[in-house]
Amino acid sequence: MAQQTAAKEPTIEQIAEQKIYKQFGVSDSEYALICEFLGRQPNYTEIGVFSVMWSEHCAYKNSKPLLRRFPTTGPRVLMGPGEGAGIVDIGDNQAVVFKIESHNHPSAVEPYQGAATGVGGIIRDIFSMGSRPIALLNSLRFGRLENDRVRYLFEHVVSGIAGYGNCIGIPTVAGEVMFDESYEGNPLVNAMCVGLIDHDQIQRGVAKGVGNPVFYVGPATGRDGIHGATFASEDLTAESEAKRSAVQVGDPFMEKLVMEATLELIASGIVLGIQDMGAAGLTCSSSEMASKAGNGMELYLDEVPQREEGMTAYEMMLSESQERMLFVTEPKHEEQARAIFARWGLDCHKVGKVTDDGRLRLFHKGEVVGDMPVKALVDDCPVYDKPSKVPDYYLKNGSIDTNRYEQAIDLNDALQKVLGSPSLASKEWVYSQYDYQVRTSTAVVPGSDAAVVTIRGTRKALAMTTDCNGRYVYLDPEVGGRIAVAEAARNIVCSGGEPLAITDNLNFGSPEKPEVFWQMEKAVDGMAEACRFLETPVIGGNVSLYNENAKGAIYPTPVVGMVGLVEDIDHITTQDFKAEGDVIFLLGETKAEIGGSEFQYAVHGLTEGRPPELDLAVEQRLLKSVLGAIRKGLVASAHDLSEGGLAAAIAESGFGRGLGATVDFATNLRPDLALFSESQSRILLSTKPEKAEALAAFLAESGVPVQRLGTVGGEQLTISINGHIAIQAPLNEFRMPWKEAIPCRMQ
Amino acid sequence: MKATVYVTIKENVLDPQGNAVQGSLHTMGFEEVGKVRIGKYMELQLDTNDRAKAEERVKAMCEKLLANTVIEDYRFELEG
Amino acid sequence: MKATVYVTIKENVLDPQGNAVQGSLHTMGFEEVGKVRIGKYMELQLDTNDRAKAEERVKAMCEKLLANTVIEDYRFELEG
Amino acid sequence: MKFAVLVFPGSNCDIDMLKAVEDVVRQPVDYVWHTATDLSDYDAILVPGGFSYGDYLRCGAIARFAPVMAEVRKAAEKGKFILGVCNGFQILTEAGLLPGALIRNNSLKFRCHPVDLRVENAGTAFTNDYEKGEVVRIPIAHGEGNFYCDDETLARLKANNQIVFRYAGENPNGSVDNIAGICNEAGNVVGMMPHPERAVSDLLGSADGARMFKSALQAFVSQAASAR
Ligand SMILES: Nc1ncnc2c1ncn2[C@@H]1O[C@H](COP(=O)(O)OP(=O)(O)O)[C@@H](O)[C@H]1O
Ligand SMILES: [Mg+2]
Repeated sequence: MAQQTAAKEPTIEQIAEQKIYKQFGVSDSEYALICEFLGRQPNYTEIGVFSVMWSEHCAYKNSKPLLRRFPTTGPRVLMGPGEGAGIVDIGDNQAVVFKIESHNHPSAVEPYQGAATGVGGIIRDIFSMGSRPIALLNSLRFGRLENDRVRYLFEHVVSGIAGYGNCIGIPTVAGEVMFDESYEGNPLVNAMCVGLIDHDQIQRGVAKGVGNPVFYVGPATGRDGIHGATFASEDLTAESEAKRSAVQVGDPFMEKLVMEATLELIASGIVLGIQDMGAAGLTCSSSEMASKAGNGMELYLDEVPQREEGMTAYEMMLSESQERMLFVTEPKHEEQARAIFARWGLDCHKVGKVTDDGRLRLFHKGEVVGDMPVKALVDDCPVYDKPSKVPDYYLKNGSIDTNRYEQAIDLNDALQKVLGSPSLASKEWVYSQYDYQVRTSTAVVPGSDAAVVTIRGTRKALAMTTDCNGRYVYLDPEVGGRIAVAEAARNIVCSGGEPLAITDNLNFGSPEKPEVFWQMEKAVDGMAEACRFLETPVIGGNVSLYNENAKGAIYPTPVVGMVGLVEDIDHITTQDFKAEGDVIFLLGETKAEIGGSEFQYAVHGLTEGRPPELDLAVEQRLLKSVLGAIRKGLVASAHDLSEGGLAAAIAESGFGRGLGATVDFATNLRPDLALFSESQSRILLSTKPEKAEALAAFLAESGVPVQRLGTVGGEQLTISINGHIAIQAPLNEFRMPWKEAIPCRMQ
Repeated sequence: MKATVYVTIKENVLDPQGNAVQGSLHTMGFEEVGKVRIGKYMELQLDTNDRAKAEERVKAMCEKLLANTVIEDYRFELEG
Repeated sequence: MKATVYVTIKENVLDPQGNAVQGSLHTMGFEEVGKVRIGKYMELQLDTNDRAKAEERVKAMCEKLLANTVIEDYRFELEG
Repeated sequence: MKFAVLVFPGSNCDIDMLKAVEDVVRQPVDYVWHTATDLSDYDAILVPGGFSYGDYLRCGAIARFAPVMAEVRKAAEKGKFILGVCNGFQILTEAGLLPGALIRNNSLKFRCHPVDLRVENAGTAFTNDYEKGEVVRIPIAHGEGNFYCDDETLARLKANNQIVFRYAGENPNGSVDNIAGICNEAGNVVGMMPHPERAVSDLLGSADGARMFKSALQAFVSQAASAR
């Protein structure tokens, strides 16, 4: 095999003798396997290509056995995991396309660009399916805002997300942000994109038709993000930072051009296969397209547009320069394709050809510089069943009595602390930087349980949310995993939607640690069970491992992105109380469940014990009856009880329109536990007085525990327990700490 | 004393702003324009007379705030 | 030939970015910093040897595109 | 009455603007690509928001050289109705069709939220459906909406009644004299940072912006009547 000349690349022998492959995260046994597949030792380009294709990011070598546990099919699923994004039928020849992806490690190094290119990448996944992106969401985790570096990361991650989404013109409509020491030094930046498509426009990344040309569109390739995929599969260390080549910089305007041109190209019907160049750039897109067609591909690297001089084959194959696409069409359609791109000011470059021999062959400067079996690259990475072990902390937590805390004396003060905790506080500081209204279809803007985006030309709408409470998952991964899915479903239902499916992002520490692998296993089991029960299959997702800092692994954080269908825009519901005199109901049962709660963290400074329990049958009954009530027009507002429990939910419902409330909660629990317990499967509803009877009757019939709590109105928030006032103050005294928590820390 | 700070995007890092300007200069008929790189130019008034000290302080400002050294280079001049 | 263009905000125009940087430098303990003005610094490669011509062309680029003379001043240097 | 919505490669509120015209005044409306060289068919030209050419240098700086802008200039001279919203406003100032410039928000952050606007001039082609002094609710979404002009220009704007909207509550970007929108001397060219096309139905949170499109139709109808 030819060796690239100019560069100071190690020789085939040096790679073998000095075990240079290890720097790329390739183990001895994997190296031996690669030699076997090739029938010889790999050169530098080849080992680079193998290492990225066999990284966790591309091959899921540590997580594949777990991912198989997810339910991935259902009557509405048109395309499950495997392609750029999953697709779900919503009737009338329309479908919704969505996926979530992480950019945690790049964001830790360069938060603005890391977050921006994360958004850019997930948008490409959606439009390369032929789908028009209609909304963006995100899920973010940071350390505590008291830390300077954390504030820097938070500030720039948010502006990076805003910078990209706002410019390309896709509204960022929802998300979540939580702050906890656990994420210090290793923030989580997960971005999700939702698109719409007509059934007959669905595209797959397949290199069809032997002899057909392969085209490259988008900006020139630079030495950006080389080894990004491997980098995403390693711990963050000073060494990995040094190893990192130029940081990828996003160009949202370029992406807008590529997006519009690609959608036009696909609509023209001449595309045989198309895929974006995401992680591992040219390597991954070319080999995956060839693999799906059972074909091979030749790439002529001299034809690849290059931004820098003297780029080697290795660099071009591994570059992660942004906003690039690869597509295959028949030769007779070349001119038409060029004309479409030219209208958007873009060139296409013929950089390869589909072959029938199942090999990825690379030509550069008149030589063959790489020749590898496609199947080995894409399918044959060894999959590992990692050892798993129950962590000590989990065993210890089992015997902690979370009801032992001294009763908080001043419950007003406790509610202020909970509402003023940055994780629970208003996220307006974040979402007011996002253009959440562009395309004028956002019917529910950020600030309610789920966002709702209408579908033009129909009466339908889509509800969408991202959810995960890492503390719960840490304390009990299986229950926490179940709750993440159930909470997402609850948010969708509270907005008037029927849950359709989920995409997930498994953010965990190093799978080499048996305790971490145990967390992964259990969390996946919990999520899978909830998905089966709630009939929300997993249609795609992403895995981000090696999220660690000096203190160890982050909280296990399997983020759930869920989309639901609102059948009629009349069903759209928000969490805000609507009018004075409306009647408030609480659905579900409240138990003494304080483990992992915001109350435990904000008031007692602890995260311990077991998280709240979750009975899926109970959850399902609740969701069905609330959705039924909404569809019958019996509901004025709906808000799920999550972080902060009943007290926080009542306060939050009042903030939107500045409406107080007077409620009395009958319970046998101690007041602090009753108010701040985070028992699951609970929803707060309000309705017009004249509909209260009908709503109560409807709920009683559905078998969900329901309590009439009181009424909306006035400037005070008064919450009594069994007739004794527990919390009472002007609503504004609760609103201020909630509203100011983040802005005042960010000044 | 006055410090003039120049912050430029690193050689191998993509400069979308520079590319966009280059593109439009071409469309406008300025074909002679090759590569364009765009950076920042800052003037800081400093209330100090100690040049050596200023040198050190401005360097610290650049490292900490004025430049993002992950993707940018900087240099500065002192005057007065 | 290479042109270096400096675009700065006019004296009497408010410079929100400059003010913000000044504020943060103070918070960070760089109290000696007085006024901060932030502008743009552009490097253009020019495929020409005719200095007089280049002078005229770069001026045109500045007037038309590189600076908005309602709010900005510009100056440039030619080299090579 | 026929409307044109200009489309630059980076426009992203083009669809919003087009749908607003369709839904509110139900008049014919076309997208017009930035390379177009004839706008003579149209009675009103809407320049939508977005990031015309990426806007990395200055918002609207490059768009001003698009071929279609020469036509916009001609249309303005002929007295046709021209509305620039957000990026459209930035483009019209860069092109010299409106005075002043838009610089970065004083918060240095992009800001997206509803604002209260006071109608200062209810006599323009786009505001005749409002009362002078009326306060309306229309959202903003911009990073560079801080209107600047020198004192002399400001005095002229005031003297000629060219200030169309002012922020009635908090000034979200630091603009001179709380200016949110202005018009040219003739009153046929209006530029504003807030997005009326995003406030055309209760489902979007406010319908106050719809009246700008109604105003244009009314102005057109009465213009046609008086010409007759
Ligand atoms: N990063 C973000 N981007 C956009 N919207 C956000 C973000 N973080 C929170 N929000 C919005 O703020 C509101 C409250 O968020 P959260 O407390 O996580 O809600 P919930 O507990 O109902 O899931 C939601 O409407 C959410 O979409
Ligand atoms: Mg909720």
